[in-house]
Amino acid sequence: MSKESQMRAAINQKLIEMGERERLKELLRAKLIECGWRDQLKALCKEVIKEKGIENVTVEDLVAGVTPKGRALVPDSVKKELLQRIRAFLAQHST
Amino acid sequence: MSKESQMRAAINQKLIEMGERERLKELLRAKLIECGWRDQLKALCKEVIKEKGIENVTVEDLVAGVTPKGRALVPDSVKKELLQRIRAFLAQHST
Amino acid sequence: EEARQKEAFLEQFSGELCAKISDEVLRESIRATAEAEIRLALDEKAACIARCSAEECESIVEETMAEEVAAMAQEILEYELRRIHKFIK
Repeated sequence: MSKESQMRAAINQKLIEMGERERLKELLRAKLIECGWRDQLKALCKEVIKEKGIENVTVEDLVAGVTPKGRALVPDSVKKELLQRIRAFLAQHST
Repeated sequence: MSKESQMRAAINQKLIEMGERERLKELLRAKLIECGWRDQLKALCKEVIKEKGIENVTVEDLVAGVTPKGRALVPDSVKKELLQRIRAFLAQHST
Repeated sequence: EEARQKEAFLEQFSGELCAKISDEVLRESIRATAEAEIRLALDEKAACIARCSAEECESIVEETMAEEVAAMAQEILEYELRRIHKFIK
């Protein structure tokens, strides 16, 4: 395992152990609602269903169909805020 | 003040006044780089840091850890060249 | 005799000066190198933490988004199906 992989694993473990990873996910969910991402994605899902017909769409199809756009629609500002919070957490809990 | 002390003081003053002391130090610094001593020292430092972990090493620790090996690694040819240059200067200016 | 004494003195003085200058230069060089290597190691560690944090952030975004999309797709499909069944009835 490289030094970098070790550090990555250690960071991940610390975030999980202290419950911060779950808190970050909660924060992200809230931000995705707040910024309108959830509404945009819902509209996308409806569009796909309408286009293909409800009888021809499975959950998997729908997920595969909207995921790339969903990924692109996450605002940079939200990612930035999340990254800053991770950095602050690590700075506070570094050994 | 004994005659010898007077001579010492006079030579030391001349070495400084004529800039030769600083030139001798410069010469040694250049030789240490040229002969690879500096790179060896860097490698030694890296080894100690890797072994102990950067969070567990202070500059003082590192200096103490690498000094004996660092001193031993200076090639005799470099010391000899410095000595010869000192002798030549003294022969020329000790009258 | 005087010339011999002077020569002996110069020989001794040269050796002492050589040792003194070597000591000063080695001391300075070792400290400078140690300081530089510690700075470098600290910078490398900071850069590594920054990269790992960015990767962790990406992974959290990806994981959360995947969960959200899956839940949303399921919910919307179920809703639409219920709506159609109601309509047929």
